[in-house]
Amino acid sequence: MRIASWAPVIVLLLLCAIISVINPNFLSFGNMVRISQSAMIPLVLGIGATFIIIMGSIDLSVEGVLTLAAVVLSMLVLNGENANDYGLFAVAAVLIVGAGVGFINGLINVRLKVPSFMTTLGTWFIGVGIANALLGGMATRINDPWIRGLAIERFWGFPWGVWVALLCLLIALIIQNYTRLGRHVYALGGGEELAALSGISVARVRIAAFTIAGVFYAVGGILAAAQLGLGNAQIGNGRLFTTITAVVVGGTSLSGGQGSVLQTVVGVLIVVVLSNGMVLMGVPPSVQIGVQGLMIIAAVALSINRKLMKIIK
Amino acid sequence: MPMNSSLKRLNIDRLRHWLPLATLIILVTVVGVMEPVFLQPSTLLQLASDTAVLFILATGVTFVIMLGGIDLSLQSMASFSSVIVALTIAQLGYVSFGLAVGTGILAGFLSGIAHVKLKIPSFIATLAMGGVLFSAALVASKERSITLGDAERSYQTWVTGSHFGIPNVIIVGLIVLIVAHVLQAHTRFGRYSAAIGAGEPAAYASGVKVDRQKIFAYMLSAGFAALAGVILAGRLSSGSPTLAAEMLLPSIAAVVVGGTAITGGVGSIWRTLVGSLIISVVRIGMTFLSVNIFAQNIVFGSVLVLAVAVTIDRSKIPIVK
Amino acid sequence: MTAEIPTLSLVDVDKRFPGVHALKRVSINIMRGEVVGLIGENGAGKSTLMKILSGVYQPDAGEIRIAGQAATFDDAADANRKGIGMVFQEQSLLTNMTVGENIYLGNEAQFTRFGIVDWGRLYAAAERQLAKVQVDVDPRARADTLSFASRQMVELAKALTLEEHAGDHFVILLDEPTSVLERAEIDILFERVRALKSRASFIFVSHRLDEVLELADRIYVMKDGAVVADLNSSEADTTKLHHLMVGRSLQAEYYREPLQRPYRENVVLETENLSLGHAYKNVTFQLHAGEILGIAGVIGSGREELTRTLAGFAPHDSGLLRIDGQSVRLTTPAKAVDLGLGYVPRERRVEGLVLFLPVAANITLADLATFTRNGLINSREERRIAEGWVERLRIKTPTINTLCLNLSGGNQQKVVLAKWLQAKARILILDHPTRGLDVGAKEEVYDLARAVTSEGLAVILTSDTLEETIGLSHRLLVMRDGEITHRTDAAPGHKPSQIDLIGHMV
Amino acid sequence: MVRNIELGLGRPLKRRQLLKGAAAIAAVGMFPAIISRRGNAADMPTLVNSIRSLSNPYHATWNAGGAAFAKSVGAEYVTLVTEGNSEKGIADIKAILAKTGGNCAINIDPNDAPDARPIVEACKEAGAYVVTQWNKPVDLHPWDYNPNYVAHISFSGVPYGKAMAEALFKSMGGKGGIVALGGIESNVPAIERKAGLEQALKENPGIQLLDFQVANWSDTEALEKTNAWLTQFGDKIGGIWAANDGMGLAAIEALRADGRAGKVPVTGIDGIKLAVEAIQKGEMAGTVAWDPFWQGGMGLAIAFDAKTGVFDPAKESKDHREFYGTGVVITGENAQAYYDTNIKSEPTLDWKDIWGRASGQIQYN
Repeated sequence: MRIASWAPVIVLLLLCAIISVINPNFLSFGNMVRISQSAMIPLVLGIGATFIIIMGSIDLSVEGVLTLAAVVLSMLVLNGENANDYGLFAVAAVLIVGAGVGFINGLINVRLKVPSFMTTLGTWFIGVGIANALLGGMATRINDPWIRGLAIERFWGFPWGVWVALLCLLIALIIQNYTRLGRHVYALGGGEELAALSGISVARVRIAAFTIAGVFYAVGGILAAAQLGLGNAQIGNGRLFTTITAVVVGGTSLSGGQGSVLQTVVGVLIVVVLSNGMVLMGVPPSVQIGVQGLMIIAAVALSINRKLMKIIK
Repeated sequence: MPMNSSLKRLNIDRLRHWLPLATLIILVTVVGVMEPVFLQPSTLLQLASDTAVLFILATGVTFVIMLGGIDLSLQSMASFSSVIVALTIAQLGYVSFGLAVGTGILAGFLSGIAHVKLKIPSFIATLAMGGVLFSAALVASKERSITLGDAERSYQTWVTGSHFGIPNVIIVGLIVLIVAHVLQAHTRFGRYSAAIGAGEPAAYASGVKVDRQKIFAYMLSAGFAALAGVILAGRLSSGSPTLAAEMLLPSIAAVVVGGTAITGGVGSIWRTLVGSLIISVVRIGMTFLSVNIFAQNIVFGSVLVLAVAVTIDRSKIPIVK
Repeated sequence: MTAEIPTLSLVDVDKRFPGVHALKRVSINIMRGEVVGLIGENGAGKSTLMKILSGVYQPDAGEIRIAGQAATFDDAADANRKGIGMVFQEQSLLTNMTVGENIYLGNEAQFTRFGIVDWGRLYAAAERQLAKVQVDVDPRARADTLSFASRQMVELAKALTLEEHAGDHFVILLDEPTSVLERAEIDILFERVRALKSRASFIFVSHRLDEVLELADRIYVMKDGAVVADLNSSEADTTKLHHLMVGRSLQAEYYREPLQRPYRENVVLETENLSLGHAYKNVTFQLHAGEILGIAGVIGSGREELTRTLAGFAPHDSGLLRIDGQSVRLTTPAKAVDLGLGYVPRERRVEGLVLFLPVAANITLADLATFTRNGLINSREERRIAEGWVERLRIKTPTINTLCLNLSGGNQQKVVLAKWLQAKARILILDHPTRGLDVGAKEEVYDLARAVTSEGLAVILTSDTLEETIGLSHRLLVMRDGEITHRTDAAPGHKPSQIDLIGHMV
Repeated sequence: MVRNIELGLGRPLKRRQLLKGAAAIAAVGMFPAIISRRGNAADMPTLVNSIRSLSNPYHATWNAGGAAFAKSVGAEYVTLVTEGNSEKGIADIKAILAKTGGNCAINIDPNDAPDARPIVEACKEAGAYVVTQWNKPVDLHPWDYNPNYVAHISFSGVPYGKAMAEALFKSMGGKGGIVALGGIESNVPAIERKAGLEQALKENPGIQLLDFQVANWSDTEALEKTNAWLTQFGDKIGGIWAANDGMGLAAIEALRADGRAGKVPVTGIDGIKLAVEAIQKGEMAGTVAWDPFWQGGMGLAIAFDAKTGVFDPAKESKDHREFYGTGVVITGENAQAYYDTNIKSEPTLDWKDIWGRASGQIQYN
């Protein structure tokens, strides 16, 4: 890693230092656990989005897939509404649903040649719409002990969900660094025409990347459902912008070709620590979002490697 | 022989140019055939006036999208602007509208500076600016919506009244259309924007003051968003920090559905007008056709994707990202 | 020819596009271990032929044969699998990836077990490939840290990976590989190609006839979609090739030397000890109205950065720069343009033109203020002006509303020049102005350069070939390691020789 | 050769076009399926419920109430959702007015207080009858728009916010520290409920408010805020007051992950099913049921009766034009009974008893 890409890490450490000076509780083990709990879902979502953003595309379907996944999960595992109890099969089904939506995103993007921005905006609406229609607006309580255990049961002091997120991170790192697909995602971001001339099937890589992202969002949906103990159609609200902000704050460039899953980890931590810290520091609620905006500008301004970016869009 | 083929290409180009409008007309016809009330002049006028705010927001962000950027602060800007109007109209009268739009232009200037000088991607810079504006609106309004009395509402007849049976808000929308069209198609700024969006290095090397054009685009975007907020304040006779909630994505979708490339360089205000109307027709059309409420989001999403598949001019977009 | 079966042959290949008969029953053969040159003006059908060979297009009629067997290429990847590799003119490496990744891009499968790429093996293999072309580059280095010359070698190494799976019969297409290289680097490339003839056959496409003669064993000349000649290099010379390509003789006054008028007295631009970081230092020269001042030097000599400084991209940090006697510092291109400088960049398609804007908008881009009244662009006036330039510079375009994307390189370059002439630039910076242009288009650029200088414009020129720099310039500066090492006059009839200058360059 | 499906362009014949066509055909085929059946009663007014969205249990129950009433009178029933977008909400109402020519009865929960005025004005112009609930500007009164603006129904947030706070304090034993989660800041109910909490705090000096945070009615935000509090205040948190059930339930989940669910009492407001269940399980100390089923059905019933001439709004007293409905405070004591009558089975209401739950004219200060 080059020195410049350490800048976000320095920003993160600085942020932690400031918060812990104001409220020393920040550094307690309990708070570390809570930050990890808050970070696990954005992390999984951010990992998925990182693949898409490295390709130079954008994925707005985060909330749609997550919501659909959470709702489908809540209806298939042991729950308070119907007699289903499919356990792990339900989890597999949810992952397939995520993959399916991602696959459709990719297909529309490369076959109908609709820019990813609009494709995924469309599937966002569609995903939430289907989730809504499935539940008819109600919330379904999840009673499956395995799913609930993700949020409640702990291993080495951290909830299982955090370990699941770390497993996702590991898988993403392997995909990114040790598979052809992962490298071809970079190739598409670096120059799609050149990649095609090198014999890479651009369409296949795009579709695969969107599919993988969909699976990660579905994992996010499972974790969200586990955390809240229910599935409802609002469970995804507000998660999209957090996700993309985290990816960009980590230093992945929206124009593609640059960035990595590891950088997204740092970005997610910056965003999560910032919002956690704001409560700990006692920032008044009505100005929190404004302060957060300013802090993110500062974080990005400090951590962006301007030499790598000739054109900022 | 080559002339012949280029003539053909010209015709195809011209055809492509009309695709967004054709899409709109088809949609209106479909709804109209199934529910003839939809085609009554009063309904269509209603549709047009209900599209005005969306159109004005979309117009502003068109300038930024043309450059290849994005403005995510516009709904917070519009809400903040409604709060400014509501708070000051009693003392300042008509000046309050200017104050609101002026604040918008200032906010746009600041986003532009953050984007251009600090080199922060516009996605993040404007998202953050949106947060700041939302906080400002919450603090200024003391976190509640402010209703305007009759005396204050009398300043707003230019929004709420009508002339010769045409609601004023449509006239305001038309003025915005003309001003924005002139800016975009007949001024140096408009030309430079297109050049920057289509090929920033070449524009820069040709002596275009890229930074200045960008900042100006963000000022226009936020300025139009503030104007939309002023109009909303008139239509709803109040100001509230959440008055323009959930209008951001429809506005951007309107721009793209009209066929403007989200990557910049290609587009026009006319396309944005058509795009805004498409969004309105689809939405209101679903109500007219009694589309099942649970299916509405699904239909809306599908129509958006299909509309873009039809309207977007791929000949001018090198790679679809 | 021999009775040997060609490694690759095209038999009566025909290709039509709407309105254009691009290839007319073209037949060519490439023998094993042979370097075949392919020349022709832009539009002669070379690039269509190359695209058919690399699987991008499919022929309408005719056949491709590999070692005598009929073959079809579904796409670039398929052609690659069947033994066709390509080296492109510039920058076809992905700069955000490592050298090793680039070499095996699209072919990682061999290093993959259970879906996991074994990087150790891949980089080891990449190292072996790099050794074949004898270039000393770390396969783990990112491509953007390499010089252009090294990148070209990496491309060659990448093309050579073919022999791992294509067996005995494989062909490498070299598409203008020398256009971004300096002479010394070209020599290295040629040496490698010759050394590799035992393993591969090559098709070498170039506008530089002397290089084709130097490298190729046999040369195909194309004109209007057909092969008009097939001759051994030993029986050809540049004059003959030129004649075959263009259909008329090469003029003795290729660089329009008789049109070289003495420059004027008045100095329009001068520098005094101009320096910028490690790029160049103590550069002092004067540029007169009507003068073409050529700057020669290899990569790293500082001439590229000096050019960028004058164009406003890289402001100097010490010394003096005067334009019309006024001391200035060019912090942005906009400032340079205001002072009457016009930059014709080497990356025409990136910095020269907004490809996705029409011809007219590009011509007027730097001078919109002139016909803006009350803030509004007078579009009738704009059209009139654009049409004027199209006519005056004989820009071949269907209409002034055609996107520049659809113009040929030569016509694109004329649009760039029209832009600066319209902006009344008084000093033109021609940064490799004929890169990628065919002979005819080059001549038109030379004509234009002579015409504008005789009207009093001053020109600073850096060029792809030393020959061109010498031929066009009134005076020459030679740079080495950031400093001017030699100055010489280049009046018509008293032009310095290349050898004279090279001594000061390296 | 597969390649023979080619135009002169050298590209495979627009597979994209084919796909596009196929997608369009599929969309058209879907059309009849998603369009609701039309009722055949020609002069019967259309019944319209306009709510924020159908993605939360509260409004979904509201919608069920509306459907139940519509079925009881055999009228066509339409649901509109604002999706949080005021302009969309208003435009939809106007579309329905245009479509029905004003022959409709509308029951609406405006997205934001300001929306009520243009909606009421449009209804008056079209001749439709409208009832608003929860949000409206304070100077907009039904009697100024006789007869079309039939009534405005609200629930005073102050007493119920206070009641919940008191239920919470009681289960804490009257002393200790609490944290509180508020709704969207500009929302009238959010403001009133917070005011109720503050009154209760003033009367109970033993209770200390450690922090008040806004979670915008969002489960996720409530979870995050509660998490941060658990760090900041740790064991000092003796109870959590939430301005609605969704946020309260999310706070319980944060407690559960910390192993403290059921030990720290939480209160909500709204009376959704999951909250009642949580009270039964002892994880929640209380909630207030507005009975959205009643709101969705009775609001329509009032508008419908006015439209069909059962009563003349202009002749009703002000405490029938702008009135507080009655909420049911649910705590551990009555949770089971409430569950049995209201949740287990669809409640049966007497749609004729339109004023049965009117409990006084709304007071503005």
